[in-house]
Amino acid sequence: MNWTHWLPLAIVLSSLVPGLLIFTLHEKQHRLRVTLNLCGVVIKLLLVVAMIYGVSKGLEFRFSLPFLPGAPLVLQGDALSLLFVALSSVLWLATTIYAIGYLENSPLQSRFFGYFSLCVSATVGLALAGNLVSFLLFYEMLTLATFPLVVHRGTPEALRAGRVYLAYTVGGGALVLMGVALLHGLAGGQDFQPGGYLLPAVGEHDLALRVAFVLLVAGLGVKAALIPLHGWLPKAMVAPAPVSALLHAVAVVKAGAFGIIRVVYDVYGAEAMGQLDMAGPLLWLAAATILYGSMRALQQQELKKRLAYSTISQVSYVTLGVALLGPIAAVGGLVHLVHQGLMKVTLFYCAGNFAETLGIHRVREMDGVGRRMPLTMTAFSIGALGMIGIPPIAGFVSKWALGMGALEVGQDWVLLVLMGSALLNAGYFLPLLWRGWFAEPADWHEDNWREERWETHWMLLLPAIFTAFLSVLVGVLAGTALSPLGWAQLIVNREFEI
Amino acid sequence: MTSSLFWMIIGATLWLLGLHGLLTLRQALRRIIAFNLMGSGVFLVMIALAARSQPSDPLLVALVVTGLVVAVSATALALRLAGVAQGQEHSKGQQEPRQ
Amino acid sequence: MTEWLFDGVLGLLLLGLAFGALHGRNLYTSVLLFIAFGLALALIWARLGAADLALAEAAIGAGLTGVLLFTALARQPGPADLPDATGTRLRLGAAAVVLPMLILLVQGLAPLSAVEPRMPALITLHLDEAGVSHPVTAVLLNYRAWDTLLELAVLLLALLGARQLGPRPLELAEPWPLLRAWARVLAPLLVLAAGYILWRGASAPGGAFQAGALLASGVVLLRLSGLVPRLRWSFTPLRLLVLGGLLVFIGVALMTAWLGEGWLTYPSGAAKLLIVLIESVATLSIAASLSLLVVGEGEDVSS
Amino acid sequence: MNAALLSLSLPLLAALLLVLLRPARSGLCVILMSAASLVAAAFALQQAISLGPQLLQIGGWETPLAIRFQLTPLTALLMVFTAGLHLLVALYAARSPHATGNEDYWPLSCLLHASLVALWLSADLFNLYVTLELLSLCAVALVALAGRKAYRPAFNYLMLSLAGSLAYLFGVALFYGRYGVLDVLVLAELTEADNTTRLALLLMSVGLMLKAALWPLHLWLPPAHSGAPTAVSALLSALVVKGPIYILWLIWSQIAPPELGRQAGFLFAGAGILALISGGWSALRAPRLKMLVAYSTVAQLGYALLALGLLLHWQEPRMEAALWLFILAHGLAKVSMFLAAGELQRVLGTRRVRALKGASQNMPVAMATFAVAGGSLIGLPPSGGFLAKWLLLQPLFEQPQHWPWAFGVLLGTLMSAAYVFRVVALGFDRARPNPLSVKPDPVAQWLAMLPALLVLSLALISEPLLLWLGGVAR
Repeated sequence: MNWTHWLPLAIVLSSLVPGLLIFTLHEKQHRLRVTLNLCGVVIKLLLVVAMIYGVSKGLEFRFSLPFLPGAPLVLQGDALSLLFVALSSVLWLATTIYAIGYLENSPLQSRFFGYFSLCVSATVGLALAGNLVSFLLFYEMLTLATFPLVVHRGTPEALRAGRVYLAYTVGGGALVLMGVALLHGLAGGQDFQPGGYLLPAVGEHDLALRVAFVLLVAGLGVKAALIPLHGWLPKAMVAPAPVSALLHAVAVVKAGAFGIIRVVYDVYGAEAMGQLDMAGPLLWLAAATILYGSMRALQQQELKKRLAYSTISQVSYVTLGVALLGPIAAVGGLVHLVHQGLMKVTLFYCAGNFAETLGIHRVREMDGVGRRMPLTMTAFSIGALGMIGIPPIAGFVSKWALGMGALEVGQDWVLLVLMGSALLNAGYFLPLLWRGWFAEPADWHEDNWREERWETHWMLLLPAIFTAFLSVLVGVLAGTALSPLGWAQLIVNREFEI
Repeated sequence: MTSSLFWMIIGATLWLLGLHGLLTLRQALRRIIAFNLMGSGVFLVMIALAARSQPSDPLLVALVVTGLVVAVSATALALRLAGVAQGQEHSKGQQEPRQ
Repeated sequence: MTEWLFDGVLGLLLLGLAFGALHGRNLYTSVLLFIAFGLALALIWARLGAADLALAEAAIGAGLTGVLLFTALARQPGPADLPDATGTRLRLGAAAVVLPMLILLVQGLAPLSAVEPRMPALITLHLDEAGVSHPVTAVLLNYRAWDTLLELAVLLLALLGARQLGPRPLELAEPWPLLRAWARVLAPLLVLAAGYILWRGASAPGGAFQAGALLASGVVLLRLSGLVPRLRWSFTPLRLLVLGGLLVFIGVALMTAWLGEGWLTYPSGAAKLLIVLIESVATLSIAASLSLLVVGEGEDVSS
Repeated sequence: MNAALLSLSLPLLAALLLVLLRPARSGLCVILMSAASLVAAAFALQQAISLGPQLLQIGGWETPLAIRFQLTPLTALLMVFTAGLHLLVALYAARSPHATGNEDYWPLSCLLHASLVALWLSADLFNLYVTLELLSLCAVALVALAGRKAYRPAFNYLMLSLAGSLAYLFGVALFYGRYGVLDVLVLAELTEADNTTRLALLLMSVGLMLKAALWPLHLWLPPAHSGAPTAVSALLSALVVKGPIYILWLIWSQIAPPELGRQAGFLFAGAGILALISGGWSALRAPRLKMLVAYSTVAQLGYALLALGLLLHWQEPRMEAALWLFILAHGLAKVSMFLAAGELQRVLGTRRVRALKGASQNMPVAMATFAVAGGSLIGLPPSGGFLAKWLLLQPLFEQPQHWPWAFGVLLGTLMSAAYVFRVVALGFDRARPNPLSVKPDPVAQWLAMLPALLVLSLALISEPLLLWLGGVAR
């Protein structure tokens, strides 16, 4: 009962409690709301730092509460969960600031920020979840907490998008429940452990194990936007920009990918996966999703839609890396979880800025925006180039690792997929950059910030620059131990007992 | 066949007669009568069972007395309900043309 | 042989009356036939050696239910409003469902006539401890007193339910002198009979329900002939009268559970006394509830 | 046992005194009474767990002669459940008089409470019949509180439930005629699988299913439950339909010989799945809010029926815990849902579902209540509904040939999610919000929220709960 016991719970509560408090606030209490938010963010970051320190020192963080018969509610801090927790907390900081700026003097802020905090709490809880049942709990909570954000605008198309989102994610949740229950019947409610715990069951229960895997991947694939379960993501674009950032980079999509990592490595384990030969289909699915997403992105004329499809493609890199079942590929997949988050959130901030400042929604309206908003455009370019995989930006690192991993396990065709996708990325990002920097400025029908000192509201600008800077930094410092790459290396060593 | 069996069968027939009425009839009053017939059918079966021993089984007789009172209470309530429900639909029927 | 003849005729008569009551030409005949059915049933109870039931049926089944049905009939909108019944196709369909059930029931019932019940022996065995010498009363008020208690609650509930539906106008039959005269003579007789039945219920067929029903029919008679004023629910003594039976019964139960051996376990010796007490209060409650159910607290239209 | 008797006689006495004295603050009296009865029931539960199941011979006569009360952890738990729900509803009803119809609501609800407790305790087939009649007359009287528009549904409800009782009584007569006793526990040793027993069980099951509105005999329920006053609908859906289900469980799991149970269980389970689907579908298409909630009751009872069926079909004692958890969770959730629905339709001044547009910003608490209670109906963690579904799924997944049932459960889950979110999503429609007709009452909304919060946290106390229900299974 010492601090290592309570720390995981504290990390979850650090955003849950402010969230619940914010619900009770009146619309007018703007300052108090902001204070609560920022307090929560700062506290969470401090706690996360403390936990990272502890884990690197080899401490055990485990909080457990009796929940279901044979399946307690477990929150634990291991290397993998910390990777995700750190990412979402940092991005939560940025996104909160961004959202405060973005939603300034718009109605129903208490509701928005309340659900926003719940969303992050669910994500963090899901990252720290120590067994499948706890994971399921937070997975469902995430679904419910995100829905009000998707429909926040309350317009008919927002509601339509919300219904689609629910239809997909609630269905997915039900599938996950089935899978979890099935595995629980087979192996009991054990904790996640590096290398998985289902190996003993392989042999007599193969059918059940396969069915459970399909159920779980189908359920998680909904949030991870694997084809053909990706339909909700582009529709959810109607939500406000901070929400899109949340969906794409911080919480939802990542939660799906993270879940797949958990299931493959910490529940089944590489060896069992190999014996059940379930990895192959997953690999194909991921590869197909990568190419499909990029192609669809190429066709989109609406900026946010294009980014959405690019997310569908980029997140599947994580699944791809996992499905390759090789150490190096795993490193690539894990590290891409972080890198893609940083770059994609940058892109969404910038898109939001364009829309807020100049009312730019479609691609061809971007002409010459770089002269009006150079800083935003710079951040955007960094993100875009990173996505394509230009060194030294983060994206390059992960793609390189993925390629090496593919060669290592002898799946050479994956290289072709990677290259093809890189070309497609270039195909849909470079025109944006060209228009932004070199095309003749169009006359933007609205311009909200002419008289300001900054090119736009500083609360909108700073987060973009911050994350762009980070995505360069992690690329440059990839060699050092505490960089995402180093950390992913640590995780993988534990998974594959290297 | 013994006399008790004979009465049991009469009771069963009565019960089914009532059931059939309850299924097919629409007029509230007739449905209430049908329910009462069902009740009498069950009671008849019970008393026929009681009559297997001489003197007849007091337990069953007592049960039937209880059941009878329950039935009459239910009938009274049902009749009042039917009355008001129909009276109200009656008035509705008269109002509709005006609206 | 003659007995068989008697039984057969009676049974077929019963079924005939029942069918007529269901499918009679108009509601009036149905109600009449149903009352006749009640009387036939009372006859059968007597034939099957259930005298208590014969009494109860005669008083409750034929008497009060008859009045209830007629008062309801008076308020029915003419049969024109509602289709008397559904089409013959549905009737035949239902019959096709029901007839096979008859075979099932007979199959289930056939083996029972041979079984020898063991309960009567037990009941007579303990009769001397029960406090009353008449087995049926013993069952009702001692062995299975809990049923009886709950049943009083059922009666009360029917009353409360009926109260929700608001007071109804009560068309008094234009009180022709003959009715009044008869009522004047009949009512006291009914009261006497009720008292007698209650008192002998301890040793022979009879008891609270039959007595209560008789009393109620007396009250109803007087009420219908306008000889007693309307019964007001807001009048506390009346409510006390209605609730008295239950209150005393529960009181006894609680006392026996608290001070005595257990829930509704009468202390030996006092059994007779308690039973008589409960029965007499219950009789009044039953009479009050039944008469309220039948004539309600409606305004008299004529006066 | 005395605690149990106290918990039984308190509401009965309270009802009589309320009728007799007509105090001004009936609501307060009922709240105090039900709280006291709750405490007594809790004591009874504690006794039943520490001393094990107890039997009381009423009147002190020997076994086949006397009616018997049996106090097991299950019955005690159900008593706690009844008293607790009655307390919660009474709190709400005392706060908002519009939910009760008129003053007579109070004694009637007390009588309902008493008759349910009598039903849980009784171990005698005929006594159970009397309590059933008590229950249905009480329910009808309560429905009639709603005034004219409810008379026709009340009448149909009365007719059907009386027919059901008579079918049940016929079965009782057959049992007595065949075995010469009425006591459940004695019958449990005697029964054999012959024609008479089969027929008796058939008649009783049909009657009880009719009274409990189990599919396909459910058609009377939606009009009756949606027509009643708000507090009454809550009581009916949460408590009244559970009584017949308890008796159904009693006769099948205790009295019926196992081989008959195996045959019947399959039918029950199938009916359960169909109830889930058809009820969910009707709820999805219901135009009125309370109608939707009422249909969701039909659907949710399908879970209970499924659990009962599989319990009999495989003689699988673990299903018992699932069955009773479904009953408890559904009761709590449904109370919240009906109270929230009543509050919404009072404030919005219309009964249509479509009127809920924008309710999430006008009446956030009521909407949240609806959502939380719905979450339990869907079976989202950590609600009680989730716990129950989890227990139901565990045995299902053990052999691959049982997986189709799990698919049925999945279907039911999606159905209930569909109709719950149909309402919740409307609440977020900010484009054309529906104006309020009267000022919302936050306290009442929070009182409606209370049971929802309880059911939400039910899974967190799963261990003691399962311990008691495990005591049932033993």
